[in-house]
Amino acid sequence: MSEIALLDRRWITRGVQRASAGRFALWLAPWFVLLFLGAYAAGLCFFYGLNQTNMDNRFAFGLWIFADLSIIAMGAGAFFTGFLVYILKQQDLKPVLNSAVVVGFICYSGAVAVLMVDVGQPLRAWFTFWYPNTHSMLTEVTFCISCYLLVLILEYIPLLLKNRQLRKIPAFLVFEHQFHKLVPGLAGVGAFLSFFHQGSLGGLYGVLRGRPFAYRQGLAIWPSTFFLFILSALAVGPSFLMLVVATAEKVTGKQLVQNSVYRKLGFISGVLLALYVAAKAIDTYIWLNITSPAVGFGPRDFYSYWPLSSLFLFIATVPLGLLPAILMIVPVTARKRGCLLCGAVLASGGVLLNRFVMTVQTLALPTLSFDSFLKYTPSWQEVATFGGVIAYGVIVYSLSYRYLPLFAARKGADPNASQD
Amino acid sequence: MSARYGMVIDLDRCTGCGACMVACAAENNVPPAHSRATARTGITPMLVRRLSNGTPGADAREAFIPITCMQCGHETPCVSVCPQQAVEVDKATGIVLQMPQRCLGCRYCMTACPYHARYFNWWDPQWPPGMEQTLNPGVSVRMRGVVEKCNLCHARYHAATEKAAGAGETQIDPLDYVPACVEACPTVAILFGDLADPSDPVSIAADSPDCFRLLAQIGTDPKIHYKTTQDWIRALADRNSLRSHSPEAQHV
Amino acid sequence: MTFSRRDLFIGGAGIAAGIAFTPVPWKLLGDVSIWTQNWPWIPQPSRGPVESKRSVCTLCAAGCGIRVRMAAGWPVGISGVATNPITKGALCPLAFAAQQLNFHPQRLRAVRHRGRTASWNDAQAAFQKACQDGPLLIVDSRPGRAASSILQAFAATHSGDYRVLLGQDSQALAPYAAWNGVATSALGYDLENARTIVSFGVSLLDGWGTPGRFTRLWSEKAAGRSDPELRLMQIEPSLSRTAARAWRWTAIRPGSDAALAAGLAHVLIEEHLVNPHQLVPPQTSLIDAVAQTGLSAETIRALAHTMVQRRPVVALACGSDPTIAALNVVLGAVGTSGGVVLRSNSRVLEIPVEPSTKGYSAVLLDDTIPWGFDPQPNAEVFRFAAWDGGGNQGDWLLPAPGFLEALTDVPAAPALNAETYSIAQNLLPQPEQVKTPVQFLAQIDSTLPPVEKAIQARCQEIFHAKRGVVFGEQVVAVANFESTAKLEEQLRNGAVWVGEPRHPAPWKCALQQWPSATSPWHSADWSAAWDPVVLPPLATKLYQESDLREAPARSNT
Amino acid sequence: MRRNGLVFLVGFSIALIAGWAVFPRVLYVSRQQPLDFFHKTHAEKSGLTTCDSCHVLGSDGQFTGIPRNDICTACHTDKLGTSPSEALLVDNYLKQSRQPQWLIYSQQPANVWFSHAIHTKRAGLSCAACHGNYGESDQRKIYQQNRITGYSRDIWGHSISRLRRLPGDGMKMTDCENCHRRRHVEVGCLGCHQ
Repeated sequence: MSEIALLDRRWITRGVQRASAGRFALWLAPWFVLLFLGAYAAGLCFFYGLNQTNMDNRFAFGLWIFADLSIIAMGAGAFFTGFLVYILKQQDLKPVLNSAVVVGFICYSGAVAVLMVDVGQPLRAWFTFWYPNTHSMLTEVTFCISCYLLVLILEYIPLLLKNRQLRKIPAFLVFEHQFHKLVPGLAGVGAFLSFFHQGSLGGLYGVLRGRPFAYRQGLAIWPSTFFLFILSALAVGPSFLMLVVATAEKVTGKQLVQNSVYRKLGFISGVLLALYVAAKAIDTYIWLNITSPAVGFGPRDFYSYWPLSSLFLFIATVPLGLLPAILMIVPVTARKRGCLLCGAVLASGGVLLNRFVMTVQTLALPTLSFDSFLKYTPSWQEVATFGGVIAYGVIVYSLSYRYLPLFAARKGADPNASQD
Repeated sequence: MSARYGMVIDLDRCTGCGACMVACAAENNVPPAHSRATARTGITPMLVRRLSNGTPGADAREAFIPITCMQCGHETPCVSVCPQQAVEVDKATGIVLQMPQRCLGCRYCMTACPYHARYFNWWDPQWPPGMEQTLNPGVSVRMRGVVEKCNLCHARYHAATEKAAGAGETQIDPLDYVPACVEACPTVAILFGDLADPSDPVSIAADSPDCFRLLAQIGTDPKIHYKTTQDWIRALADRNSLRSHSPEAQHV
Repeated sequence: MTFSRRDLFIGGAGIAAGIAFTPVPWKLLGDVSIWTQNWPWIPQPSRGPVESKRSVCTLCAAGCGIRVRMAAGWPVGISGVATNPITKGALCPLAFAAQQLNFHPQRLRAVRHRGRTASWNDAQAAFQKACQDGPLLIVDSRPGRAASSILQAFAATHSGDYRVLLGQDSQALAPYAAWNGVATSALGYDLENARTIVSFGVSLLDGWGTPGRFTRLWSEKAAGRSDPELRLMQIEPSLSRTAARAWRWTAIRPGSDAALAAGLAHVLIEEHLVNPHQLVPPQTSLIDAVAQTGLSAETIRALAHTMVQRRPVVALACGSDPTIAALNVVLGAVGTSGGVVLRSNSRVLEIPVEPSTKGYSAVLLDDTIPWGFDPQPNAEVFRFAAWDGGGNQGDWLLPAPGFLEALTDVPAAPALNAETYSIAQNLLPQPEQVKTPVQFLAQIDSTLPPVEKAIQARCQEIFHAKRGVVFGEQVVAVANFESTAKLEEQLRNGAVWVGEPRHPAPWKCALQQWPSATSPWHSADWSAAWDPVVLPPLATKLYQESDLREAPARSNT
Repeated sequence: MRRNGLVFLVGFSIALIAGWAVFPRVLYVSRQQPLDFFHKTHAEKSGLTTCDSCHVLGSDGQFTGIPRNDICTACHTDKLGTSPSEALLVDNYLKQSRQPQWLIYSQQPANVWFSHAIHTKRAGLSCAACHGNYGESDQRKIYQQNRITGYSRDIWGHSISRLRRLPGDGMKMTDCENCHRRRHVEVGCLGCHQ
């Protein structure tokens, strides 16, 4: 036991306090259980096929696509923070940059993993690269996500190499040093790629001419949801990053970044969210009054079903849109950590709700006039796979926090806090 | 000259017997249902659905509507979304075809289709022992994890083409190319032909004011036309006709 | 020279880099994808020459013309024959997947005795013993075939009885046969010339009679029209498929058909809507009909008026209810064009089987479709069936040929307005361990002729009578055939002989008294005992993978 | 540093050799035809010089492919020569009405629809255009089967790199597409898949 503890000790960054190996193992244990359960469920899907899910011909997309869209929106903090730090030179956000990279890496790799379970023939998924249909939003998504995942891996590698033991290998040290020079470039490429596929994820639904609930007219070749998704992802990225760091602080009982960082993240998030709500309102107006009537659909067709009624539209705009924006912008509330985090939670919830509406409600609503409203409940295999990805995220973040200098750049944070 | 194959389905003649569904499945080597399959996980490239006027008692009316791929000719929703070109509109025939061997099973096309005419193979196809000998040699069997749909019995189109080539002809004989559902209909409710040929009976029938297309306003130019003289059926099925549609009138 | 860990690292990197320049990763990536396209556990169609054969479906008594596509010797597709004068190319939904039936999991492949596998020798010995113990009963569910005559002959020479099992469609004609002393099989409905059809719950558009016969007629003359040439008036408690598509649907209380028929007869006679005749009107009054059916007197009156607006009018019944037959007598629809007609001169009276089989010690059932049967406990029951489905009670279950596996002839379908004759070829070899009843009996009595001979004799009769027309690839009158052999060859290749349409002298109806609803024929109604037939597996499309039909009471798959 | 480069190169070369020389041998498994059959012998001894003497294209456009027994029996009513293969054919197959289970070099998967009628009659292609000179075979040709896909090696072509190929070597989809492109034939997926 002590040997393991000693080994563990040797990998932890010099000069920082971390919880004992036992406590850390105890913390990880339930997450590993969840991860294995998820892996088992995914294995069932690979082995027996997607009949293990509760999806069907009408609900061809289910929990997993909702999860993908949400996870990726949440991971937007990675590219956005990189963009702010390296391109817009907002150096004061640097303390959360590493965290942002890890969160981004987790979100993207998790999303790709879920996507691989979600497709019926994962062994043929590479056909998209060999025979790409350039008109498909999904092609755009696939290309951008895989490229951006590559970028995130490249961004994650230097962070990995900062580990105490790995630094001992001179080649790695040199590599890391050289590689660092590339990072701003990578951040730029990442921002570009990420920008595109956040948008194309929105476009995924916006182009669905056959689904008037999702269909939007657009600018150039992209439907308006393309831009709305970018904006909402930009808005929620910092909020979610803030929540991750705050959770890490809560769990470890240490102050990891200064309040000013929170304020800044909150302000950015709030402003973008306000912008998003305004844009979404205009978009909804145009959609309900021009786009959908043109194809013979009206608000009645979309909002007369309980529970996914117009209430959702209201919730998504006001309590989960305007309210968090105000909370995070207005100095009186933004100064209070509680209000700020509350705003971040609400903002994240709003984007989750938006993704839910776009994915699930779109499929639940009938298109044929003699059809009925559909219901779908995910099977345990779907939930477990989703849970597995969350567990994977927690585990990777925890390990990164423990063994990598995630918050090395922090100044003024208390170095003597004792807990993990 | 390229053809635009399409249909006119007379809803007044459809008795909902389901012969088209069985004939379609037999022709296209669609497997019998897995024991856990339901109406929403089965494979029915031709699916007859009920229309009901929702009135109880003696005023109740029922009709049936065969739903198959509408072979959209313009901005075909499923073609543009497929990430790996597994769906295309055939230039020679206008058939919207699905290549299950190319498909990766992402099901994006299924969400794109407003008619729900695409089906996912949730299970590996299975037949009782020996029954695989009765499979149609003109159609390959799909594996689990891929999407399939009506290809307008392309095997019959192949056979007709081959026959024409064997006889030294360049054009197929229209009598040689009749999809299984059309052939099976005991009330001759389905008319099939080339909509690009103005003299074809199907083109003439499609011009009737009694004809409409499902969700025509979406603008995908579906090639399956429906015909009815019954006002309640028209009002229920056709969004264009009267705005009498109400979400309460549900499919029973 | 020593290898360090670093060498291992760098060498490994070299291998990794090198592999990328070989076909290995790329070919494997491609081949694995191709593997997913050809998974060995996914069956694929066998290859072989494809040919098209014509035959006749023997799944039910309708005898529809079918075109069978054969690939590598197996049937792979079934379609209707457009030139068939009866079905005009239509088939029922089940026929389109009938090629699957021979491989149905419930296919009988061995003799079974009370649930245990036995041999044909055992069955034969048991049959001979049972025949010695007492009289024999042979029940024929498809009377009128060549095989039927052989069975009849066997029964006659072995001091047994030969009885037939009437299908639902024939049962409805039984009252007329009884009143007029003609064979049920000699009667039919002349729907082709009717202008109003009053159907008492008959599933005219959903499986009644010969598929295609009424559906095509309705499609041509009635579908979708507000004032159709052929008026279909459906009287039925629930909105069935036929009711949904009928010109008029009248919902009555379940079981009140007889009362409504009587009520209608009252109105027709009282209001002089029909020609006067000797038939005494029903004892019951219109009030009784109102009370039982739940319809108002006005509705019944209106119904009666509408019925006779367009003549000829004929009423159709589901079972052997004599009141509806009597209504036809009132309507003058018996023995006239567009009504109940005599389609042949046959005076051979088939004796329907009674549900209880008293006094027999051996019962032989020739039935390819399962049905329930409740024999006397002391009788030894020998039942021929291709599939072990539904009510297969019986001491001996004897495997019969399945779909397309036996040569048989097909007499006119019940309720048809003309005589027909066709031959179903055995396109598939008869499997081992499978026997027809005639083959079974021939081992006991070697004097029995084979079915081929009996069919030949039938063809000879048709040839010599010089009546009717043969619908094959061409339509040829029998008189133009050179020989019996040519005629038989045509028929064996899927042609149908159709007797000339007859216009017999209108037969006087012997019925004087309005019959009571509780007639003896009701007891012979087997329909309640019918279990779901063994369905082709693809029938799941109809009841499991869609909401088109109710699932069968018992799952057979 | 030089040593590093050398070690890298060694690793690189090992991979190249394994990938190019060993891998194809492992990937394919050789299978035996039920009988030896030589086209050349038949052409010389029986004068069956054209392909359609035995590989018949029916009037309905159906191509029979490898002849079934009835075509063989037209000549081989009994043993005509002394070859053990012929004796095997007559005794084990023709007399027992068993079809030899030939392994077809150009066998396409079930999802491919190929019409000989269209290619030979309409387009006027010679058999050798796709099948190469196999019609002149005078020695045993080994049937090699891909272990993963189950395809005949002739589909991919003999050369693993697919760089140097003779006509009739390689029957992959790209080969069909290339030929169609050269001849300006435009067919969609439906044209060749079923």
